[in-house]
Amino acid sequence: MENKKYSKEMLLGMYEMMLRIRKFELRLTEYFTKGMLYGNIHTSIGQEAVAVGVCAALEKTDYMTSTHRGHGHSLAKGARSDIMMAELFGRETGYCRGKGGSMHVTDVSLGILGSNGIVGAGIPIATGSGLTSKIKGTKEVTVAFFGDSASNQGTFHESINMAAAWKLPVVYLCENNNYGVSVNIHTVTNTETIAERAVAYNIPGVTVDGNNPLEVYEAVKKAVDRAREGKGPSIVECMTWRMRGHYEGDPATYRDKKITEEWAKKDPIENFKKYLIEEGYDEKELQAIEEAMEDEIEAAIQFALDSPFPDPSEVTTDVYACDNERSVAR
Amino acid sequence: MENKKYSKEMLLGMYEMMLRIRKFELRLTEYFTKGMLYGNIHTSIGQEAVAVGVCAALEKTDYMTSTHRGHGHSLAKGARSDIMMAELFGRETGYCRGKGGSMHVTDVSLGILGSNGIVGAGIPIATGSGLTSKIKGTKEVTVAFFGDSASNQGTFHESINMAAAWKLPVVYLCENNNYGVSVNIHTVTNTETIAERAVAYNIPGVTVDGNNPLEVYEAVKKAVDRAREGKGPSIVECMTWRMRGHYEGDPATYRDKKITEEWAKKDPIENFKKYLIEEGYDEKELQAIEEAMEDEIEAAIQFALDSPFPDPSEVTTDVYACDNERSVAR
Amino acid sequence: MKKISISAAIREGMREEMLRDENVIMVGEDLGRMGSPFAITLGFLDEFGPNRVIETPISESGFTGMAVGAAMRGMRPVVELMYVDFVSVAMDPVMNQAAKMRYMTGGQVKVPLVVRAPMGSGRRNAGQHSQCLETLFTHIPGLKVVCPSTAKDAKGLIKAAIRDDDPVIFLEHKLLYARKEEVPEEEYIIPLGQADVKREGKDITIITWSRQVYFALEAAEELAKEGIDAEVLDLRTLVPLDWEAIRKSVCKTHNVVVVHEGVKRSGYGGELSAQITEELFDELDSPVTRVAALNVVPPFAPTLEDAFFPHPEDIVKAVKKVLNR
Amino acid sequence: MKKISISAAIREGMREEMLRDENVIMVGEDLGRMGSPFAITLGFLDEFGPNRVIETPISESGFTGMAVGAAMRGMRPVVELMYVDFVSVAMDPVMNQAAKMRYMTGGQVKVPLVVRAPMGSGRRNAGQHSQCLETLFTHIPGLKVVCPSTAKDAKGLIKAAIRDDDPVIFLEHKLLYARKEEVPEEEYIIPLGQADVKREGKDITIITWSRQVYFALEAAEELAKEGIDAEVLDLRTLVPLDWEAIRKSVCKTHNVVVVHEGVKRSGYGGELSAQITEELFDELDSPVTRVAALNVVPPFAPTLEDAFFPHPEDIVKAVKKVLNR
Ligand SMILES: Cc1ncc(C[n+]2csc(CCOP(=O)(O)OP(=O)(O)O)c2C)c(N)n1
Ligand SMILES: Cc1ncc(C[n+]2csc(CCOP(=O)(O)OP(=O)(O)O)c2C)c(N)n1
Ligand SMILES: [Mg+2]
Ligand SMILES: [Mg+2]
Repeated sequence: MENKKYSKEMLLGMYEMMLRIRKFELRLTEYFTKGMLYGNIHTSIGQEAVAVGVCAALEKTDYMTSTHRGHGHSLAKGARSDIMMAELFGRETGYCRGKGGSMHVTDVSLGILGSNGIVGAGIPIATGSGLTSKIKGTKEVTVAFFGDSASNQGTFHESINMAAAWKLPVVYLCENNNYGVSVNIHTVTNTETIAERAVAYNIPGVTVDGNNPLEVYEAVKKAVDRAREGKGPSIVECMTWRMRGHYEGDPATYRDKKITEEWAKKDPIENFKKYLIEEGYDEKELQAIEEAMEDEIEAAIQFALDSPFPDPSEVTTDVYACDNERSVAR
Repeated sequence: MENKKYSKEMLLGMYEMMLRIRKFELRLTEYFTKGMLYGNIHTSIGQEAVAVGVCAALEKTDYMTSTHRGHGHSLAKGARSDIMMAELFGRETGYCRGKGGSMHVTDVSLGILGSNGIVGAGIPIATGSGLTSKIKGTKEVTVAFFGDSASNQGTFHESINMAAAWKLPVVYLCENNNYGVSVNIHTVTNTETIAERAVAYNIPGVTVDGNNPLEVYEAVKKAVDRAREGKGPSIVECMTWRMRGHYEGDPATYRDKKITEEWAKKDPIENFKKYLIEEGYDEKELQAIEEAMEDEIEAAIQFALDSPFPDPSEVTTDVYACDNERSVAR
Repeated sequence: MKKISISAAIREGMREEMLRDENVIMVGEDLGRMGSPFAITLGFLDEFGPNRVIETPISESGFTGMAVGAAMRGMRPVVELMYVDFVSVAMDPVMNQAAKMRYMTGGQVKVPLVVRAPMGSGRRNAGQHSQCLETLFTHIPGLKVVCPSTAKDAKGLIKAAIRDDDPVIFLEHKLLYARKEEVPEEEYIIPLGQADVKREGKDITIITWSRQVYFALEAAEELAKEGIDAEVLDLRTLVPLDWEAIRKSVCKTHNVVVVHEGVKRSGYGGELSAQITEELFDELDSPVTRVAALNVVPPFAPTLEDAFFPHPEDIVKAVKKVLNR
Repeated sequence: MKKISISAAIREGMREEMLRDENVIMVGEDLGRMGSPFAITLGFLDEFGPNRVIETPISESGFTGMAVGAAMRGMRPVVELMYVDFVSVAMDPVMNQAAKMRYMTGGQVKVPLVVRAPMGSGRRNAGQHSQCLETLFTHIPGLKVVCPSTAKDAKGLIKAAIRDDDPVIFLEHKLLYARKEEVPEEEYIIPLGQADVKREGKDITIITWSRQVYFALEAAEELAKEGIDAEVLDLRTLVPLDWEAIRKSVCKTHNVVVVHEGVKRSGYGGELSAQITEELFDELDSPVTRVAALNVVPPFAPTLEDAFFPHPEDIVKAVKKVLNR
């Protein structure tokens, strides 16, 4: 019954993680509608296979930078759903003690060097992490997540150029969901894919099915190995689709219904479940995983809701690491 | 005696223009050494064939943006040596009435949309000029001059991406002199050429001998025609060498003597003169051109030195086009 | 008079200018089918076509610089930065190109560019989506800076900004967009550089702009109950500054509180305080006092964000302190 | 004590820190064989190798952001922007990343980054190469801002900046680099946030920093001839601000002139003026007065540039006006 290539642990782990992300974000949409969630909420519903496939190819000690659409990345890299949920609800028990919210989830101890509210800003930060590993002679690889449209930011070009010239251990991971908010990438870019831009830096670039976690895993694994061996960076582009609006509240009417329906058939979780069943996994076992995730996220919600908001006096802490009080005072 | 392909007027015009630039800049080096020229002076000595070849392929009504190393571009596009010299000497008779200096020579009526002190900043400006032509449905082409190292700025990427997506009539003209100040481009970039980056935008990219004005002309002509026909932008890369330091005062010790000596043999003006003589042009005629240029530049120097500095009261004019006085006052 | 929202007022003003002058174009992200996230350009693509509504990639530096080039060629681009915080990735075209081009070319060139951007705190958008950055722009000679507070002002000022031959930074408060207010039916312009007394008073002058105008008015009502008659001066334009209006008001009330939503340190409030102190020292019965955001990063949690930027009660408190009440 | 130039002092300070802590790295353009245009990193490549001296492409946004990432991983990068004016192309990593990262992560992360940049007018470098931009940085919470004026201060402060766990903007005046001054032989640090009285006086306090310290001292000598005894307070660090030093001096002299080379509008001088007025109103015999550059773009021609930014005679004039002399 065991797949030749992938262990049960890995496959079910992927399934579990995709469900964790999905259920986490579905609850977000619910609480957003209730008016109980603040700020902008960008879900990655439909894109879970990317985060999960990528992080499956990483070691615990590896690093990544994320984006505004980062819940999945952080969960897949090991973030706890309850602490993250608390952060999204602005509670003092959250990853950033309520100061960051959805776009700033960070846990350096897990290698999560921050989500980011500025499109393209995580790419140089990841590059700096790669530089650090190179300087230190350590073996961590860093993944820079970014969207298709972020590839039109100058930081994409500047960062990859440096990483290529210096053979930094970085994987530039493009989640291509075809849109930057309402703008179809093909109306503002002249190439078929983002990965083909790799030629401009003389590095490898591949485009894979981003709704298949195993295909993502394979491509990223190759890029990670290459990076770890000191051979430099790669671009890996994962074709995917966000099944909801850009952020909650966006009806996404700018997208063609037909294409949306086509992609609905490619739901990464449903398809992976089918695949697992085909591979001989027990549906009940899968059901149990789903229920466990349901429970975990319910608990996460409860944890968040039970947690207090930060005390207003916290507004002036954490601005500076040294001499904070004086530096904030005037 | 007339070359089959190029008219006498064109060939001698190119020769004259290269000499105009050379003599203009040689006098700059002289006055800089005397301490009579202010600010940073970046000469293009050795690179004249690029400016001349490019502008030969342009109509009067075409536009261009230049760089910190822009004297040659502006002269080749039609700027007067005396008014430009006056500007470089900070005189009120200069193109910018002494307010801009070497890095800001501009004459919109000649299509010179400004030199620029910020590396890479002219590239989007040229793109905006191209956008304007497209919107208006007029036929001007705009050339964006930039150096090899400027191609590592984000603006390079962002601009060419837009121009490619929208088929803007812009030629991205890279003067590759192999160095950004002291940094060899190959230590900070992973591709052999800059032109091959064109693949990332799915547009043509060519690399030519930038010390041969005719080769530059041919390549640019093709790109200009293409742009004028509405087929979009191109990258043209001209391989060349600055025969002096990055700016006056820079001994350029970071460059290998041997390579410098090799390039000395490729002096674009000497070689073009040889070519003209081979083509049957009269040495005396060429001599006369050289003397005329010598005289022109001498007159330019005199014009500059005879011109007054702007009155200190001019310091507060020209900041705003409307309501200047009030907007400057407080 | 009709009642429309501030976002509709800005849209109307821009539309009128687009109809009037074919050189007016819109440049920015998501301006097309989506009509921009705050619906400011809704319908423009259909009405004016893709040649006048340039929907860009996420390349702020590139497209703002592109707009500078277009402006130098005679266009009148209106650039939208989706949030003013993103000027961080478009700073060069704004501060070193648009602002300086005219001067550096000795007055040869005009750059009739408008950069519009939503700004402001209160929407729980956290550190990189909640700043008020008007002060940065006021520190860059060559830029004009406009911060309207009402629908009428927003419409009149955006039209003036578009017609102005200089680069104008036009800052719209996100939490004001939905406010509905009366706007004249007929065409009108509000010239840049004219402040507006939003409430007359004789005891103290509250100088402010953008959303804080409403907080100041609320505070004034509160103060009125305690017999303090506050004048609320809405600057509307920070550069050029309507000094005459300030002088007049200060000479009447002899007490000044400056209120802004951006952080206090090196905020424009300091500039105003300094000017008033330097030039009207003898008119002052009390030191000019500032009410502004704390010198911290915009926080996410509502408890923190509410403590971060000024609210009406902070203004009331400051006024009372100034007046020793 | 030895006499060395300010550029040598900064070089020495950085070299000592590189020797002390292997996490200190240099990042920027032309830092290698050229040793940077102002020779600040001369010899570093040979001594520390390319792993510690990262000579970058012209990609300010990219390499400054890269330095932020490295800092988050425990390195202590010292980034050089070749001229502070170029922060326009590195504004996002400075203002939205480095400055805010600690706060947005709830204190999880430190960003021990130094961004060094030459600044200042007087070298006829025109509009895009002559600005003083310290005020912009002071308006961004999360950044510290240092502007040394002497070799001794520069060395002690660059060492403190490198050891500091926060992002520090370290601004060096181009026209001070060559000044030779005495510097202690032994190791020392000058903590951030300590002002220094560069000249004691009892009649008026001149608050300033960077090159204007020398202009203020010249002015003070001139004023002394006319019987006016000016105190010159060199802030050295703008954030954190040494308020105690200001308070002390103001309470002694009761008159204040603030002098800076950057443009006046929304300059840090306004901030200081406002604070002093708000908190020390009753100590003041005269309104705090500012001497600063005109609200224009840095011009090229010497006649214009000299009229653009303050010179000693401007300070003398301002002081006399304040003191009614
Ligand atoms: C510099 C900057 N510009 C614009 C935005 C607003 N914005 C947030 S997400 C987004 C679209 C990003 O598209 P893409 O990179 O494809 O990622 P996706 O949202 O599709 O995951 C935009 C325009 C921003 N946050 N930062
Ligand atoms: C944004 C910016 N960064 C750095 C500089 C300083 N600088 C001026 S010219 C130059 C080198 C440019 O190299 P390249 O583009 O190859 O042009 P070249 O000088 O060789 O003609 C540098 C680093 C600048 N002016 N602007
Ligand atoms: Mg996308
Ligand atoms: Mg070069």
